[in-house]
Amino acid sequence: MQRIYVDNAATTRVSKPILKLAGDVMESMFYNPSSIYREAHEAKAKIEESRMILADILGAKSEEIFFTSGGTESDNWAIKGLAIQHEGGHIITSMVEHHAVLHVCQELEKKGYSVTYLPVDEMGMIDLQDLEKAIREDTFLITIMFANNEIGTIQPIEEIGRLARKNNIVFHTDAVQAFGKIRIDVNKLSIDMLSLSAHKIHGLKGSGALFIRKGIRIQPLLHGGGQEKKKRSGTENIVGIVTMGETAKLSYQDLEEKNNTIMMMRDYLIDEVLKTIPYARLNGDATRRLAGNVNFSFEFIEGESLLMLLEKEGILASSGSACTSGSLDPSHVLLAIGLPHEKAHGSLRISLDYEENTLEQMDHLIRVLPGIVEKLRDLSPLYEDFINGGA
Amino acid sequence: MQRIYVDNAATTRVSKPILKLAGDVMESMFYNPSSIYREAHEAKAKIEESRMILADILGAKSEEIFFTSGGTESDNWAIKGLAIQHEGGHIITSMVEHHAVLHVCQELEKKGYSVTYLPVDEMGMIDLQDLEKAIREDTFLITIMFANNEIGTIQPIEEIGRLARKNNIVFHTDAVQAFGKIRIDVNKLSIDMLSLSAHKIHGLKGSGALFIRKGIRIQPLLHGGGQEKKKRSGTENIVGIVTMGETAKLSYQDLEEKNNTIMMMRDYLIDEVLKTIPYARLNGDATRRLAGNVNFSFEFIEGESLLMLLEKEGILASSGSACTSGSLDPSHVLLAIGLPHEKAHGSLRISLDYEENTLEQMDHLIRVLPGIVEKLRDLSPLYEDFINGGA
Amino acid sequence: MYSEKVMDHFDHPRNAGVIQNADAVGTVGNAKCGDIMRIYLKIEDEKIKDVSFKTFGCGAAVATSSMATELVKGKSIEEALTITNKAVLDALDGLPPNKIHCSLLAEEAINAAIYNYATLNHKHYKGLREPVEDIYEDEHPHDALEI
Amino acid sequence: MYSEKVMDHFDHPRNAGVIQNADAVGTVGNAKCGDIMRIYLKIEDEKIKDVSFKTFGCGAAVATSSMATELVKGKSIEEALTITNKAVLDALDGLPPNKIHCSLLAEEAINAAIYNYATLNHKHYKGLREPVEDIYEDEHPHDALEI
Ligand SMILES: Cc1ncc(COP(=O)(O)O)c(C=O)c1O
Ligand SMILES: Cc1ncc(COP(=O)(O)O)c(C=O)c1O
Repeated sequence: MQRIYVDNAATTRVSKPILKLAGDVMESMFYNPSSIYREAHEAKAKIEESRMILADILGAKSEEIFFTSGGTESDNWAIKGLAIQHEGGHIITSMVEHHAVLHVCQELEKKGYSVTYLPVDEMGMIDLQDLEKAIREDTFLITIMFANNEIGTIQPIEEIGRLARKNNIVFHTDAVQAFGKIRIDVNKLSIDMLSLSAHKIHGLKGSGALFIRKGIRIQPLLHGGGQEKKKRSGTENIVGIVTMGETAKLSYQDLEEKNNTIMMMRDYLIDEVLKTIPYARLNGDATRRLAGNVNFSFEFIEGESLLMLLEKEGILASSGSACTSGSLDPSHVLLAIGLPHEKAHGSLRISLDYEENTLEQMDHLIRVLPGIVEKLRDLSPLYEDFINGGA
Repeated sequence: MQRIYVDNAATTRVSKPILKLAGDVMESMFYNPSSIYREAHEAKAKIEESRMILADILGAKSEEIFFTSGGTESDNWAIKGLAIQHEGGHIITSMVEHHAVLHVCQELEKKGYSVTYLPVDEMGMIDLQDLEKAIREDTFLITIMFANNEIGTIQPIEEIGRLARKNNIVFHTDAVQAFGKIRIDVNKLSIDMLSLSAHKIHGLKGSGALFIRKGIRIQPLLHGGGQEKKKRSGTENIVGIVTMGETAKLSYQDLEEKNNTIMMMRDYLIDEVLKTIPYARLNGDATRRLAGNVNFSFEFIEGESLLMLLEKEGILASSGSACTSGSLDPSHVLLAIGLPHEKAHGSLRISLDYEENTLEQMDHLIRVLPGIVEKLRDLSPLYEDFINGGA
Repeated sequence: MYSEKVMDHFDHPRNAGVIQNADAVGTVGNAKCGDIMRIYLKIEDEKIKDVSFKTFGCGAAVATSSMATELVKGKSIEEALTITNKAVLDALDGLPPNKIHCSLLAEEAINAAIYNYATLNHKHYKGLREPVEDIYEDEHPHDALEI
Repeated sequence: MYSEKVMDHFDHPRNAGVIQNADAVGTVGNAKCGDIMRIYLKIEDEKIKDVSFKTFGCGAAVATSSMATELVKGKSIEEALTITNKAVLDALDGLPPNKIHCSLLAEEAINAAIYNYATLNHKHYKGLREPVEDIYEDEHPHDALEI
């Protein structure tokens, strides 16, 4: 059976041109960019080219882009690297951040920092008034994600940036899910630091970048040979870096057109599913969401079982169920938007991609999903109780 | 003109089988190993296979191997991750460590830790009695590299391990240059943590690993999604990880034979150069050195000029001269073995590799090197003074 | 990740559903943790004549429910009470470490159903325990984050 | 990394070597920093009739020495003293940032040689400075490690 990959928020297929480029660079550009012969300078130049591409996309200067091993390192570096200069200070973040931000903040709390985790409304949006009220004398960082990885909600980044700037607070945003899918201008949005990752946009895992606005000083996370202007040591991952630049460029080509196509698929899927399956809901905002993100909750059933039955139909997706993560609590994001545990457990994330998915695939999904949900409900004691009118 | 790459200690060419494997994995195994469908489990299984290969090579358990973004991250993690639990304690290292260790130690000094930098003898060896004397009540870590990246000197790891064990001190070794070139048994050598990097053995840049002996607890450097048993977050760099295992396996195949071939080339080069070029010396130990490492000092001349003329003859090498690094002090390793600045500036590192180099290349080097050295000496005011009998 | 046996029992759950006129029913787990199991029993002459289940939970939860019902079917009540989570695990060729709790839940569900039968009929059985309210109350896997 | 001009002057240094019976010689830099430049001057009628250099140092050091000698050759002493490191840099189409100090060294070497001439001949020139012992004494690029 044909496999249908609708888990593009987890990671993406390496695209054909990137596969080719990676092969070429791997073969011909293995040199250490710090060496002094011609081949090494060429490798170095390729890295600088990639840096320039990312800078151009973000409206940044090329010397403001630093390459890392991925989104997680970028988030860790931005937050810890700044925090070290503000011993015991205050950070504002949200309850729906990725763990790469959330767990760093929790670590810092253990070390004596204070952190405000802003709540979100049922759409997953923070409240700007909450944010403004949370600002303290000693607030040195606001770190709020650009777009959520589970429910796709896009935060009011420009307004957050403006508030941060007004209060002289550094603003970091985890744009791992937004980069390549939303046009971003770090100046217009007053972003001071921004994390991105290549593997979410058809690049390679293990490659990311951190934009650090000139004038913002953060401590290195990795000390050593002094690469990346001494801010991020380690022999440069040339293949990862060069392909990241290229894949970013490709992502932003005809972005609006691509997004329209994806949104059309997304909205078709959402409409049909909500029409045909009872006791189903869409999590997140209907419009202020990533073009490719769909997140449903189906009452009375559990996510992992749902995924397993979907896989039998060739559909590869993900869920915010605790069972898929081996922990007991389901997704902190779904809890934060107010879902009760049992609904959070019954969530299904379908993340679409322009290169990967087709309308036919949506039709297949729409065809098989009702039966699967019904099958699991037939097995569910919660549904039995519901039908019998009480727990 | 044919280019002769003799800078294999800086990085290595990605080998044919690794190129092929990387291409295959990139194309077919892009899935996120944390996902729950079959393809993701297969990716996960490949990662575990690679972990097992590394563990087997080191005589370790597979759950003691953690994947990182390279040697630099492994060094940083091992040292900082342990240090955080020993606030203000004492570390013993050597003066000839790679900057990924040295600069981390210097950072920790700024934070109130004390560090003893053991001196080395003119061969680059630490003195075990020095080490024993340096041990204090509050010494929590001994971090001494396995083999030096500049002069190839191999430290008495087994004895260091024994001393550390006897004194209940954690022993970390930076084995980035030794791994794949020397057989290593972490139990026989009493090693508690060991850093390695893939790109030094024909793998990819941006991939490394840290062995952490069971029972040794270190804090994560990167917090987030909880990958690598929650010790090292970040979506796994599957291509880097899988190729690292394979390239490690290939490196250790017929190791002794390969080392004999390399040593034969190495010793031929050393003998001929010292025979034909006056005022030249071999830095490091004649025998207790990496099979592929050659490090000369040529008096009265400077390393970068030397490299530039060598490149004109197609030879790509490196130097410990400050001019190649853009700083003023030449290599801390060459200074540590007692070279005066001017000799340190005139150093040349030639690092050989079994797959990369041939005896004919050595002949070419032996043919062109004397003329190049002579040309630079003719230009050198230091040589002029020497010939005229005084400065 | 799951054994073939687990997949088989997930794909084709044995004894799924409701027994009309059941002699006993027991429900364990809670929605917070993502697993709820309900066991129905039909009992004759102190023997489990019929058994069925309903489960809200992951693949392992469904498979362990299914296997547990298979293991107790036809057994005497006292025999059924000796079936441990280990027996369910073994019969399924094991579970991934983070799914072991599902097999515990199955053991608890059988116990709870028999407890219900015992209560309704004023009987006492060796090995019968009062069902726990929340079998996870002492587990906090999220705290295991730091090494 | 180096411009074509730099590479040309490195590959084919102009005025390399010693002038026998030179009227003046100046040496600057030190081995610690890895750059030493020595300039020989032949002077007639307050004009630099001939000039040569010897340099221990990197490619940029050799090229700047070579270019500096070209720039002062035939010039009057006073003119030669007005030649700045900027002029040398420009003539070479620039240098990488971490090599700028080489051009400073060339300027210093010319100055030192002229200073030697002035001392030997009890002369004074506008713009002539006493040579510095170690032109790097205030620089500590290694401290620049932290961001
Ligand atoms: C919002 C967000 N932040 C951070 C990350 C971590 O990025 P990486 O996997 O490159 O470490 C991810 C994805 O895993 C993400 O979705
Ligand atoms: C001894 C030693 N340690 C650490 C490193 C750093 O490794 P990586 O380049 O993978 O960060 C290197 C090489 O660069 C090395 O030679």
